[in-house]
Amino acid sequence: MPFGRPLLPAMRQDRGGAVLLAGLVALSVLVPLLNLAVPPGSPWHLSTYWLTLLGKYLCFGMLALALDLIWGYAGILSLGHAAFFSLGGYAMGMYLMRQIGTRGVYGDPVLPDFMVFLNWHSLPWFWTGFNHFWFALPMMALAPGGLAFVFGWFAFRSRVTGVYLSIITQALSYALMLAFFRNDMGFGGNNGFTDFKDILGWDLHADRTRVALFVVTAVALAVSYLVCRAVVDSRAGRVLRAIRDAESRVRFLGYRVESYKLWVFVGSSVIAGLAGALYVPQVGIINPSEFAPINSIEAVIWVAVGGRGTLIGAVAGAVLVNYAKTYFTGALPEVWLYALGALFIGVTLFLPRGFMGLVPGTARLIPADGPRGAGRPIRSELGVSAEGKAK
Amino acid sequence: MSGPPPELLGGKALTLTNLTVSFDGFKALDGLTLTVEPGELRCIIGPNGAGKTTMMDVITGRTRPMSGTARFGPAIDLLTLSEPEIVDVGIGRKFQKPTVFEQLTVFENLELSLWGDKSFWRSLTTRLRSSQRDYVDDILAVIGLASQRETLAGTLAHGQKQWLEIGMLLMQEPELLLVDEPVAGMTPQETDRTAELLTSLKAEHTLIVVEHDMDFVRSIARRVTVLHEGRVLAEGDMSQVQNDPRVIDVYLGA
Amino acid sequence: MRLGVRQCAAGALLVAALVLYSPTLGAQGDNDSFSTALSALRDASFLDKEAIVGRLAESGHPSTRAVLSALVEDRLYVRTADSQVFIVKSTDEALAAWELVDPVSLSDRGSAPRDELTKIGTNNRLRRLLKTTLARFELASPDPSVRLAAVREVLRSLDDATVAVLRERVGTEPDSRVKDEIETGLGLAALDGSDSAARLAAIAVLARRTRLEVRNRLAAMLERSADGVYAESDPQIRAAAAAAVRSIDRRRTVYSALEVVFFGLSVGSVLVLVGTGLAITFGVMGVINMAHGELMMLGAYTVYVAQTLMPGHIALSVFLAIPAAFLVAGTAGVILERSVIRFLYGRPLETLLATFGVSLILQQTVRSVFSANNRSVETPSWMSGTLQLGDALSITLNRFYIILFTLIVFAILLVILKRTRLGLDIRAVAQNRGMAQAMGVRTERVDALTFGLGSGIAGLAGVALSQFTNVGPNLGQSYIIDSFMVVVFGGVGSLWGTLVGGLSMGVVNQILEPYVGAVLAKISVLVALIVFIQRWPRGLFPQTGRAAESH
Amino acid sequence: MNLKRLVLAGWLLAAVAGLSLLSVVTFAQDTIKVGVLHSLSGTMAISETTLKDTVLMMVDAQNKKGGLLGKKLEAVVVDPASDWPLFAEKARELLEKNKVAVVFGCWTSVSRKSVLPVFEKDNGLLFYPVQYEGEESSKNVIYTGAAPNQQAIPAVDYLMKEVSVKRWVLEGTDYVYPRTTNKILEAYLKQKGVTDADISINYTPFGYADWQARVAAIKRFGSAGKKTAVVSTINGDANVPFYKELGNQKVSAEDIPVVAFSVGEEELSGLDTKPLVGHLAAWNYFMSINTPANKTFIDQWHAYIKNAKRTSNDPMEAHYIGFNLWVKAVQKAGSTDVEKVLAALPGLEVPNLTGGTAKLLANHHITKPVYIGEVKADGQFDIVWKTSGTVPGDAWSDYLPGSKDIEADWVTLKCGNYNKKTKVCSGQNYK
Repeated sequence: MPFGRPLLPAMRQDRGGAVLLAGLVALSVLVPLLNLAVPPGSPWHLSTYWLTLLGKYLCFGMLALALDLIWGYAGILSLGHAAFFSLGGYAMGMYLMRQIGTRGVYGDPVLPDFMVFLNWHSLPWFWTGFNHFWFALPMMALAPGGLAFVFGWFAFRSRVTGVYLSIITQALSYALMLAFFRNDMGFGGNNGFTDFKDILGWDLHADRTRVALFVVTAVALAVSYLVCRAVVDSRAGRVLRAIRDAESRVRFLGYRVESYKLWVFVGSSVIAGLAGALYVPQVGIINPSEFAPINSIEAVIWVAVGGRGTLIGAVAGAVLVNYAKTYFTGALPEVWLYALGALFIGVTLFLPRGFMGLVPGTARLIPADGPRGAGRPIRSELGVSAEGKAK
Repeated sequence: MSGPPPELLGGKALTLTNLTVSFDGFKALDGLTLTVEPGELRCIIGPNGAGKTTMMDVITGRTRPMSGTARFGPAIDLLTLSEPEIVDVGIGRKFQKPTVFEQLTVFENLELSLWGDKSFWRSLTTRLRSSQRDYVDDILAVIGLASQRETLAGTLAHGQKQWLEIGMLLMQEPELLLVDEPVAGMTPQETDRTAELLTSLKAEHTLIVVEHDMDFVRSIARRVTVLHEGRVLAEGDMSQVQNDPRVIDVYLGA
Repeated sequence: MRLGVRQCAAGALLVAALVLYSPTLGAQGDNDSFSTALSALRDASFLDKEAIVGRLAESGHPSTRAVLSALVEDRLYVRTADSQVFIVKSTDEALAAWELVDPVSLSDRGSAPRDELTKIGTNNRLRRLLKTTLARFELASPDPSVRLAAVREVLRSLDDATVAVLRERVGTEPDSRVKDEIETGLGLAALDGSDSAARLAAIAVLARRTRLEVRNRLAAMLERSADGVYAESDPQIRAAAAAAVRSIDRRRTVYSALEVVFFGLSVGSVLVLVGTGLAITFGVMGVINMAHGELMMLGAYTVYVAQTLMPGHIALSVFLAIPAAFLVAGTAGVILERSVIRFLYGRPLETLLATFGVSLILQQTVRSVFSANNRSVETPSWMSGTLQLGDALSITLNRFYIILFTLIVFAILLVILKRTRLGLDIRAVAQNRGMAQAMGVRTERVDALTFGLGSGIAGLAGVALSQFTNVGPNLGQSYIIDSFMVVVFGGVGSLWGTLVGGLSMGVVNQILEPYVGAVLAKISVLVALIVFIQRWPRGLFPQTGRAAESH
Repeated sequence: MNLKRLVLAGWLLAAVAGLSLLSVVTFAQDTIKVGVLHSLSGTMAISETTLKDTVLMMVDAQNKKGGLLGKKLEAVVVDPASDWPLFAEKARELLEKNKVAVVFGCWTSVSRKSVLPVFEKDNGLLFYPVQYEGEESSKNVIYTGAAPNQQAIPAVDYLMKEVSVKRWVLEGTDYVYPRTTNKILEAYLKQKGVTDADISINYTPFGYADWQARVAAIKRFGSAGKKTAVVSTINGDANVPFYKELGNQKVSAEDIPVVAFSVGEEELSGLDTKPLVGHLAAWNYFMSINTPANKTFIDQWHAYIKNAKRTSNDPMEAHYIGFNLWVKAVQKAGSTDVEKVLAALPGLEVPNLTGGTAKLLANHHITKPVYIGEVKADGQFDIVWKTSGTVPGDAWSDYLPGSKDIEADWVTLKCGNYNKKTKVCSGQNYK
C-alpha cells in the first residue's frame, strides 16, 4: 500500500474486495462439490445447467471489471469491448476447432467442417499454430490487446475524447462484426464455431471438465480483480482518476495522459479478451453476433447498474443483470423485456450510483455524475463545448 | 531525483516578442511584446478580452501563435515544446477557475504534482519516499492546508482550492509561475492570506499574476503591465500606470 | 433463333392481329364461337387458357382486345350464380358491388356483389403472352405513348412475323420516338439477316442507341468460342460492331456515373434523415438517445395504422401520416423527456442507460400491440416506378421522393431553428443555460420541446423508412448505429455536418459497393470514419474557438 | 435516501414474488413436458413466434383428445431471444431443469448448431421445422423441414424445363444456408451444361436494405438476350426492400422471375404484395393448397389464434407433421423415453396437409412433395407446378465434393455421417 492513501476508504475498498474474493473461493469449492459429489437425485445437486450459467456470469463479470477499469477510473467509455471479448473468444474457438481433428462430420483431419463444405482446400495462413494451446493461449490476450494498442495509440494520441471515442469504438466493433459475418473471412461466417469436442485432451461435455473450467474462470476473475485493484490503488490509479476529472490539468502536471490512457485501455482489453476465451468453451459457441454493439452497451449497463468506479460493483452488476435476464427469459418469456427495461430506468432514476451506492460509505468513492464530477456541463462531457447545460 | 535539474536554477527571463493569435478572425493577441525578469513579481491587468489568458495559453504551449516568439531564458524556445515539456523546463500555471482533482484528497493532489518520472509503468510501482512525504507536508504547511491532509479536494472551500492549486504548482518547483486571477471570489481574509502567500514566494520564483482586483494588485505588485486588445498598453509601477491617461479611459475609467 | 412455345403462339396471334388491323378486311367475328371460347376460359388450365387466348385473338371479334386487356388486368370474372363470364369495370376494394360489362357486346350488365364473382386467374406465361398479343393491337393506337410501350413490348420477342409488322408501321409512323424504337427493332432483326450491306446499315443505326439490350446484342457478335471462332464471321462487320459497342459504352459510362451518384445520394439521404432527429436530441441536448431508433419505429407504425384506418386511400393516408407521425413520435419524446431524461441532465452517460431501457420497452410494446410480425405498408402508386432519363438512366421514384423529403424536412428544421422564437430559445439554452434562464427563457419547457422536436423528426424518418423497408419491431435497431455515426462524423451539434456527413457516407458507400461488395463497402466506410475521427477528433464541422476546448 | 431504500425494497419484493411464482410453475403435477424453443424477441421473433403458437395449439388439441399415455401435455415456453449462445443455455434449461420429453424449436441454422451439442450430451429430442442447408444428421434431431434436394433443386428444374431459363442469378444473404444451397445449385447447373458466364452468384449482409445497385446489376445481367431467372436465398428482413426495388425498377416477373426459398405466406402478410405478383416460391406446403386436411388445420389455427386473417406456412406444416410423428412414436413406444421414441420413429408415416403422407426416413429427414407457387396479389400462391409424388430428404448432398460419399442411417448403420468410401463413421459426440 502506498503511503498517503486515505486509510478509511482503503479499509472499505478492501472489505468489498474481500467479500468478492471470499465469494469466489466459496464458489470454487462449493460448485465442484455440489455438482460432482452430490448425486443428481438430491435437491442439493447443482445441475450442469446452473454450472454453465454461473461460469457465464463470471465471464461477464470479468468483462464488466475490464470496462469499469477504464470507464470508472479513467473516464474512457468504450462501446467496443464486446469486440475484445469476442476476439479472445475466437482465438479460443480456433484452438478448439483444431482440436476436433478427424471427429468433424466430414472427418477431415485438418479443415474445420465449415471449410470443407464451402470447399476450401487448405487452412488460411492465420490459422497456423492454433492447434497448439501454447500458441493459442497468448493469442487470446495478444489479439484483443494488439487491436486495442493500435486503435488506442492513434485515438488517444490525437486526443479523441468523450462520445467521439465511444462512437468510434462502437464503429470498430460494428466493422469487425460485419467482417466476421463474411464467410470469405475463414471464421465460419454467421455460424461461427461450435460443436467443440475437447480442450487440452479433456472432453468438453464431461461435467469434470466443465467444473474445472468454472474454477479456472473464478480464479481468473479473482486475479484480474486483484490486478485492477492494484492498478487503481497505485499512483497510476490516482493519475487515472485525475485524468477522468480534469484531463488537461493532468497534462500541465507533466503526465503523458495519452500513454496512461493507452496502457490502461490495452490492459482492460486483455482482461476482456481472456473473459471471452473462457466464455466460449463453456457456452459452446462463438459467432459474429458476439461483436454486436448492443452487447458492448449491455456490458456498460451492467457496470452502471452495479456502480461504476468500484470494481466490485461492476462484477455484481454483471451477475445481477444477467441473472435477471436468465430468470425473466424463462419465467416471463412474453414480457421479460419490460422487466429489464424497467430495471435500467429504475436504476438510473433512483440509484444514480448503482447498487453499490446503497452500500454505506462506498458512495463517496464513486464519481458522482459522469466522469467529470457533478454538475459539470453535460456537453463538455460529450467533448463538445464548455458551455451548455451547466447548473 | 527531487527538484529540477541544476541547469534550470540559473534564473531565466521570459521574453515574448510580437505574439499574434487569432480565433476565427478575432485577434486575441496582436503583436504582444513583454519581458519578465527572473525573481520578479509581475502583475498583468487589462479589461476582458485583452488577451491575458491567451498569453498564458501561449506560454504554456496550449495555444500556438500565428507569429512571434516566446523564449524562456536565452536557450529555450517555448513554441517548440509540448505542454508537458514546458512543465519540465520549470513553468507552472494556475488556472482562472480552480481546477483541482475533486475526487482525490488534498495530499493526493499534491503527490501527483511531485517532481519525478511520470511514465505510466513507473507510477504503477513507485512509492513515496519519506523525503518526498516530508516535502509534501512542508508545502501543506506553506499553503496552510496541513489540517485538511485527507479531505477530498472537492469538498474544500473556494479559497482553499486556490491555495491547493498554488501548492500543486510549488510541488514542481517551477522557476516561473503563471497565476490567473488568484483572488477572484475570495473573502477579504482569504485575499490577504493569498497576498502573503504570493509575496512569500517571489524570493525564489518568478511570478506573473493576472488579476482584476486593484487593491490586491496594489498590495503585491512592484511592476504592473496593462494589456489592451492583445497589446501592451502601459507598463510601470502601480502609480505610473494609474495615472496613465490611456489606461484610465480604457480600463480604470470604465 | 430462340423460339419457345411463347414465340410460336405469338407468331400465330400476330397473323390474327394483321388480319384484324388491315382496313381492307373488315372481318366480322362470330359471336357464338367467341362466347364459347370465353366460357371455356372459366375452368381451363393455364396451358388451355393460352390456347383459348390464341383462339380469341384469331376470332378477330371486335371486343377481343377489351377481353384480353381485362384478363391481363385481372378484371375478367365469372359470376358464380350462372357461371357467366363478365368484364368488371373497376376492381376497387372499397366498392361492395362491382359493375359488370358483357364481354361480347361490351354493354353494361348491372352489378354484382364481390363475393359472388370469381376471378379468372393468369400466370406469368399467360400474362406475358397477353401483353405481347395486346401490344400488337396497340401498335395502331392513336396515342403515341401507348404505341411506344407497344413497340417496346414487341421488341422483347422479335421474330419474323413481328418484324413484318414493324416494317409495315415504320413507314406510316409519325412520332419520332416510336419511329426510333421501331428502327432499333428492325436493326436488331436485320443483324440476323444475310445481306451484309443491310447489316452494316443496321449497325450504323444501332450505334446511335444507348439501350443495354442493343449493346449486348452487338457485343455478342464479338465473342469468340473456346476454339477461337468468332460468333460473327465477317471481319468487316465485326469491326463495325466493335466500333458501335465502343461508342455506346462511351455514352453509357456517363449515365452509370450519374446512376452511382443518385444511388449514393438516396442512401445518404436516408442516413441524413435518421441522423437529423438525433442531431437535435443528442447533438444539441447531449442526450445519448438509444431510443431514437424506436421513435422512428413509432413513425413507421403510424403509417401502418393510418393505412388500416383508411383502406383504399393509400396516397392520402401516407400524406396524413406525415404530420401524424411527427405528433406521435414528438409526444412520445416529450413524455420521455418529462418522465425520465429531465432528471438526468448533467449525466449524459446515464441517459444512455435509461433510454436503452426505454427502447427495450417500446420494442416489446409494439410486439404486444401489433405482434412480432412485420406490418405491410403499401407504397402509393405514384411513388413506385421510375423516371426514365434517356435510354440508360432510370431514377427510381421512391428514392427520388425520399431525397426530396429529406431536403424539405432539413430545410424546415433550419427555418425553425434560425427563424422562430422556439429556435432562438433552443440555441440560447444550448449555448448557455444559466444565461438563458436569467433572461427569462423557460428552460424546462424548451428542453421538453427541443426533445420533442428531435423525436418528431425521428418519426418523420420512420415514415420515409416505411416506404422501402420492413415495418417491424426491429426497425429501430437496424438504424440506430448508423444515425450515431452520421451525427458524430458530421460533428456533434452541427446540423450541416449531419447533412454533409450523411450524404457523403452514402455516396462513398455506393461508389465502393460495385467493386468490393456490400459488406466490404460498409466496412470500409466505418474504417474511414474511424480514421477520419483520428485526424479530425471533432468531426466535419467542429465547434471552434475557446468553447471547444473542454476541460 | 428513504426513497432509495423503498425502491430497493420494491425490487427485492418483486424478485421474491417472481421466484416463488417460478417454483410453483416448476413443481406442477405429473405431466409430459413439451419444450418450445423459439425466439419471442430479437430479430428472429418475426418468424418464430408463429411456430411457438403452432406448437401450443397442437399441445392444446392433443390434451383435448385426452392427452398422451393418459397424461396431459404441458408446454414449457422459453425465449432464447435470437441470441445464439442463449439458445444453448435455454436448451440446457429445458432438458436439465424442466426435464422436457421433447423440444420443438430453432429456426436459423446457427441456433440449431448451437443447441446440437447440448441435445447430444443430454440425449434430448429436437424437432427442427425449417428448410435448411442439409449436411447434418444428428441422432437427437428430427429434420421436418426441407433439405436442399426437397426445395432448391426441384425449383431449378421447374425453371429450366417449364420456363426455359438459360441464365441464372443466385442471390443470397451471406450465411451458411445460401452459401451451401448455391454451391449445390452451381454444381447442379454446371452438370446440366450451364456455363460460368451464365451464372452470377452474389451475397449481401443480413437486413440489407439498399438494393438499388444490385437490382440494376441483375437487370444488366438479364439483358443479354437469354431468359434469366433469380434464385433467391435472401433471408427474411432483406426481402421486402429487395422486392420493392424490383418493382420500382420495373423488373416484372414475366421478364426475370425470382424464385425464393424463404418467402412464404407469413412473410408476404408483412409486405405490400403489388411488386411481387408473379414471382415464385418453392415450398413443400402452401396455404392455398386445397385439401380437407389443410382446411381443417387452417380453421383450427384461426380458431386458436382468434384471428381469421392469420396465414399458415411451410414451417407450421413441418411442426404439424413433427408433432404428430412424435405423438405416434410415443404411443408406439408406450413411453416418452428418448431412446425408445427414437427407436420407434423411423418408418412412421403421418398425413401431411397437402393430401399425401410424410414418412420419417432412416436419416431423420422426411419425405415431402415440392410445390412451386406464383405470388398472387392477395398474398397467397397459385400452384403452378408440383413434383409427382414425394421427394425423400437427403441429408448429405450429392453435389458437394465433401459430402457425396457420406450417408446417414440411424436404423442399420446407427450413424449420422458414414463415409461409404472410407467406411468410417465420424463426428459422433456419443460414446
